[in-house]
Amino acid sequence: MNQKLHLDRHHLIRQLTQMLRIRRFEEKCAELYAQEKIRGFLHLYIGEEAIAVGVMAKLTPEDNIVATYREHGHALARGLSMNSVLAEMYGKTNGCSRGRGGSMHLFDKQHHFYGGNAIVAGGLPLAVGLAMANKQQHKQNVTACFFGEGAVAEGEFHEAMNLAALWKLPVLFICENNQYAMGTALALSESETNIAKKAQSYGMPAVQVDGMNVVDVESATVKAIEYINTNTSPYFLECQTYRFRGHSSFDGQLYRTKAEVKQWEEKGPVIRLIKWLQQNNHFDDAELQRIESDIDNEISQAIMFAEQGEWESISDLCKGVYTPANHTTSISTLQGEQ
Amino acid sequence: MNQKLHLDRHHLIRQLTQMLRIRRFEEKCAELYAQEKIRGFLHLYIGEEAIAVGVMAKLTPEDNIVATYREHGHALARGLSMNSVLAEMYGKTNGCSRGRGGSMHLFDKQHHFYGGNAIVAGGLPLAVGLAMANKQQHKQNVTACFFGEGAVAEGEFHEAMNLAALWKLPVLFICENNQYAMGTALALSESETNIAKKAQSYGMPAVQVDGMNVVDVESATVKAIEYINTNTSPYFLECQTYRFRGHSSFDGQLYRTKAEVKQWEEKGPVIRLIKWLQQNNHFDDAELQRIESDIDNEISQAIMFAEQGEWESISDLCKGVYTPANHTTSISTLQGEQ
Amino acid sequence: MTSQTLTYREALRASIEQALIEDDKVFLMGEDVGKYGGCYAVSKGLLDTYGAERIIDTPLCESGFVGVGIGAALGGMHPIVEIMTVNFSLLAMDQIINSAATMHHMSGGQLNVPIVIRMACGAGKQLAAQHSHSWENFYAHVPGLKVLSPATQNDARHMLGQALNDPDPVIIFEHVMLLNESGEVLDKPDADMEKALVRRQGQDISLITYGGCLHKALSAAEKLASLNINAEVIDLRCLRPLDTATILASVAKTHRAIIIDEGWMTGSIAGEISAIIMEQGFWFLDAPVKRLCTAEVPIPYPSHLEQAAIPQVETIITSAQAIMAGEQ
Amino acid sequence: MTSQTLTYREALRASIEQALIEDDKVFLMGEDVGKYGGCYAVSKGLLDTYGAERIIDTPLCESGFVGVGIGAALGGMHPIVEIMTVNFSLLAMDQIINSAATMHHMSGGQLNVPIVIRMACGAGKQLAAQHSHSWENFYAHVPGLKVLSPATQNDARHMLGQALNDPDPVIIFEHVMLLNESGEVLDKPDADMEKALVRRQGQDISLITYGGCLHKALSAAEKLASLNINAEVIDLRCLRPLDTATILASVAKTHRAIIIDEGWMTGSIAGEISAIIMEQGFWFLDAPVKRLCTAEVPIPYPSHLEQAAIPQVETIITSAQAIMAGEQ
Ligand SMILES: Cc1ncc(C[n+]2csc(CCOP(=O)(O)OP(=O)(O)O)c2C)c(N)n1
Ligand SMILES: Cc1ncc(C[n+]2csc(CCOP(=O)(O)OP(=O)(O)O)c2C)c(N)n1
Ligand SMILES: [Mg+2]
Ligand SMILES: [Mg+2]
Repeated sequence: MNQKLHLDRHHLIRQLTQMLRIRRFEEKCAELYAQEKIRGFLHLYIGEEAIAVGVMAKLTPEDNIVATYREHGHALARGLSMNSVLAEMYGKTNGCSRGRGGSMHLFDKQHHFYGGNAIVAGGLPLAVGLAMANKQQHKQNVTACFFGEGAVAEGEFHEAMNLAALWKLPVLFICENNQYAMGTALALSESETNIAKKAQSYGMPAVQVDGMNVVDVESATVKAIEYINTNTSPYFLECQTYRFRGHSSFDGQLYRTKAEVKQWEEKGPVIRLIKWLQQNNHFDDAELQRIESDIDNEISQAIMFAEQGEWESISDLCKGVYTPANHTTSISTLQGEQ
Repeated sequence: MNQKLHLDRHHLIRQLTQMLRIRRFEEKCAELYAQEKIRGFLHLYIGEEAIAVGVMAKLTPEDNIVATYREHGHALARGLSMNSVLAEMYGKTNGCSRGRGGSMHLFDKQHHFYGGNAIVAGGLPLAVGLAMANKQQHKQNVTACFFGEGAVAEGEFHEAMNLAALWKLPVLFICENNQYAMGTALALSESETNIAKKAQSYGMPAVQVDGMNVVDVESATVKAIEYINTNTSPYFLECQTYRFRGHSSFDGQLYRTKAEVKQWEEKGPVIRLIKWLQQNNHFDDAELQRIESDIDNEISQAIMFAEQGEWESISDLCKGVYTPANHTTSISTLQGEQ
Repeated sequence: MTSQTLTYREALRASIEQALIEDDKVFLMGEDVGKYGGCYAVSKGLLDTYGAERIIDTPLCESGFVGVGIGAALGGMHPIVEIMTVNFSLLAMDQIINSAATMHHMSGGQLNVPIVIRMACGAGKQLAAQHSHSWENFYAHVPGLKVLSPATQNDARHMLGQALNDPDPVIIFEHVMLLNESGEVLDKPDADMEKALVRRQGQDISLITYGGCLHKALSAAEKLASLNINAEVIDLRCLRPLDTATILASVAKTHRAIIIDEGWMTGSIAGEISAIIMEQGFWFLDAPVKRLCTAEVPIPYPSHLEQAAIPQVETIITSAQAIMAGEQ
Repeated sequence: MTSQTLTYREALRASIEQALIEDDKVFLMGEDVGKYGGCYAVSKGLLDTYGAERIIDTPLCESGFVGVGIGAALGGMHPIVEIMTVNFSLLAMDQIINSAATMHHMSGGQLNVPIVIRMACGAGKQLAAQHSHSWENFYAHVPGLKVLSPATQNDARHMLGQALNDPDPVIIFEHVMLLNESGEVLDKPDADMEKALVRRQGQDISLITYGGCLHKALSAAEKLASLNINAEVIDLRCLRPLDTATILASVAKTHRAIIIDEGWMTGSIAGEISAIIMEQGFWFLDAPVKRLCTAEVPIPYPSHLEQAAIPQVETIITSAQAIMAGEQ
């Protein structure tokens, strides 16, 4: 494992806990979806947890995050409460977006979590703009922009990369290369399948990272942020990973073999870190049990919170289309309890 | 000068004649614009003639051309009659687009000249599609796509490059890098100013060519077409050139110095070829005079043709929005005499 | 005339398959139409039968592959281009409106663009504010385009073929809530693709609608019948050009109309039809024409809010009753 | 109240300059707004005074820089983003409609997007089918957006400031044929930006219009006066939200209306207004509301065809006369 970081046992266990929280939470979400508590699309991050957890560990509270429709893990890793995330997926007013957004549109202004974008590549220009705002206001913060490798073919990727590099804006681009865009393998969508190399063609430093290794992701993030802050310029991480589940709620997965999935599952970020801890850090089953049961409790709490949440009154249907006259961005008036 | 081609005197003089035709024609167009015979925008190609002339010399009648709003030169070099081009700029029914399009929308189906596109980068996906149609119909033809370096920043550039390379389509991309997009210098619009290098990032062969040297352009085109035909894959030419006139009808040219313009004018494609011929080919002034006076006559003819053209009747205003019921693409019914 | 029962999805697939069989210039291109089988499983299985040359999975680049389809059409092919949903079609709008719709005209009639663009549309699946909209009106506004909205299985089965026979660009909207619905499919289209149809005869009031709202209007009409209100239901079918004659003939008979449209009201197709009736049917009217459209809010995620936002059978019934009772 | 005479262009420039002076969170971003001075010279000179940090020349990438503007607004800035013309805005439509218009709602009211997007629009310069259109209706359709159409120099001078004071995304349409026109500019706006204004009082017929057609309606009204027809002219000013009250008050008085709109008729804003009058003003009407819009053709290049395609003073006059004469 990468040793560039001074990683104490405590920190590694914290990272494991974060990944497990996401894993168990989403496993439960799949059940809740089957029970029709959660509706719409459900894009699970299972298998990719190391990326969000590795990157978030190195962001400050003032840094911005832009993510996609596959963002439950990012929201939890960023510190949104499991309560507010699950309540959002229930569509209740105590959800992080007051229930208006659902699974694909998690937002939290206090956590600088700018969603939750369901247009592939749509978040990239927004991230570049957030970074521009920081630069113009002389705030030394990074804007972390997560997106899948499928977004690379979109024109908005090209336009955002060029603007970020041309204007030297503090953006950390994180491409979560899970090999497929829905059913389309990378080789069927890019003439050049080395995404980091594509990023370099904009004159931006870019590296490929083992996205199944939380420590590698974290150390790559350290370097990236260092570079961004010293050069106020963008930096690009291509994290190689894999989605263990289907693309969304319904997916026959005709486009890949069970064997391929199994192969990647064995490299899974959670199991891998557990093994490593067990070998090197006197990490015993009892401790793992404690972590798991804490997570179980947190999840049960979240379910109760979501179940107890209120439905928005139909009379308020058209509320929140425009900012209320008073102008104060109306978290108080519109956003639910956390 | 580049010797890779076996260029006989006859051919070089033909190329000079083509460039001069475009030059004199457009000089006249500027006058006619001042006289308000031509209206709308007028984007002159003056200074860039070597590119269209060099490339067109190597295309077959079955090859396709896609150009921009700066396409008078391409139309003439392709073989559209000066009559039909000028009549189009007058807006007369004997114009190549029946007067409906004007300067920015020259079309000629018989010449496989697909316009005349006034949306920057809008022509690139069309060219890729035309190439796809040829490949699917097993026609061994090239689709030549001309565009300015300003188009490179557009998402459609990125999408078209990737699709052409990914699907191995016979497209010849010709970037006319005249250093400016309206008033925006390349360095202000691209983080990577080597356009050929950008093209290579899609896994496509790309070279930089002296766009002020018609022989260089022609020999680069020979190589390109050879490659495209043997590999049925795209090829990219970045032709370095310069626009001697303003961007369009009105342009204060605050963004560049007179000295810079002068410098480039001295490298002009026409004057350069004339000098070279005079030095190497017993090319005397009398011969040049003959060429010039032939062109004068052609231009006078074209003006007469355009002046004598008819205006579309207002009662036919909404004609040509949909294809007439009979389905035969209605050149007979709608398009003017050539 | 043989008849069979198919789902809307099966009918769409059959129409694509027939086109592939009958015309070797036809191919299907779009995101995940091949290996994945289509995001809504419409093209499932076609890749195996027709191969990767004719069932083409594209990268994610709506503007790019729609533009490529337009270019291929200029080059003599007859592409069927699928944009997963209308929500993403905004990314391709420049190519559709500035290229496909203008080429024939700008070229003085020399060129034509025989492309068919299919896209899913509509709310009802709790997909929230970036995946649920009905923007048929954006395209119905544009000269040079034709816009179809098959609301029945038989139209789903035959309109694609009619669109492919048209030399100009045609956009077909497929409402996501119809895909699993079964119905009768004949071996002939109900009518010319540009014709509106009276789906139910009536003389008291005209319910004018299209796409995902047709079955709502029909079931409202059934309930109204039991209330002694005999509603006529018009299925527009083609949103550009509009079959004004059929609309006016109905209003001339009923003297009252409600237009039901899943688009947001402001600037909706419903507004256009109301304006047409104002201009050409004003003197027929015994009551102002009413519009039932989607509330002016981005579609919210929760089911109760989503359903509250879009037109419902109940509102059609109460509105019709109010109009018949002379309440405005 | 001081007054001066400015061209529409000068008024726009003054409004941008005032915003730059008063609020250091304001910046102007767009293609060629700096070194070139703006494609229509609106921002000429501003780069020298305010520098490249606040007058930002962008590469050609409409979706990219509009998205960047939206992100900057989310990040606390107040960007003025210029899209050269509405024709190119189709490339940015996804960012405007799927991001800017939805963010506030999707985030449950947490976020807002205080961006102003300016774009030129309209026909009259013989720029043909890819450079001449009026697509205000596309944006006026969308909840979450506000849409302004300054038709006078004073609105050109003050609407930008009003738009910047609004916490939500506002789109401003600047008609190209107005740029060189001079008129009176006051040191105050004529009214709230969302209010329609009666630009000429009359009791016989309401001429309802906006943007590039206002002066046509006014000169038609002048000529009509000499024919003893006293027309009232309504300048909508704000196309979303629409000031329905002002429209209805006028129709309640005149009982007749013509809507003049440079958009294509099908699905136009004119249609929306006709439908609103149908729904809320039907019983006021002595005659059907008429629409004068652009012919359903991509704008052709030749002047005589371009002018024949768009609304003209003459047609307004003859239409008003016909309506007054009771001819339909
Ligand atoms: C512009 C756009 N096109 C298509 C879609 C439909 N869609 C949703 S997710 C997805 C695949 C994206 O793949 P990738 O970017 O690799 O992210 P992943 O789902 O693998 O995390 C597609 C095609 C969309 N949401 N937006
Ligand atoms: C999508 C789009 N954006 C902006 C414009 C306005 N415009 C016309 S030409 C031009 C500059 C293009 O520069 P370049 O591509 O280098 O071609 P050149 O004019 O130098 O030949 C611009 C910005 C347009 N026509 N289309
Ligand atoms: Mg992926
Ligand atoms: Mg250029």
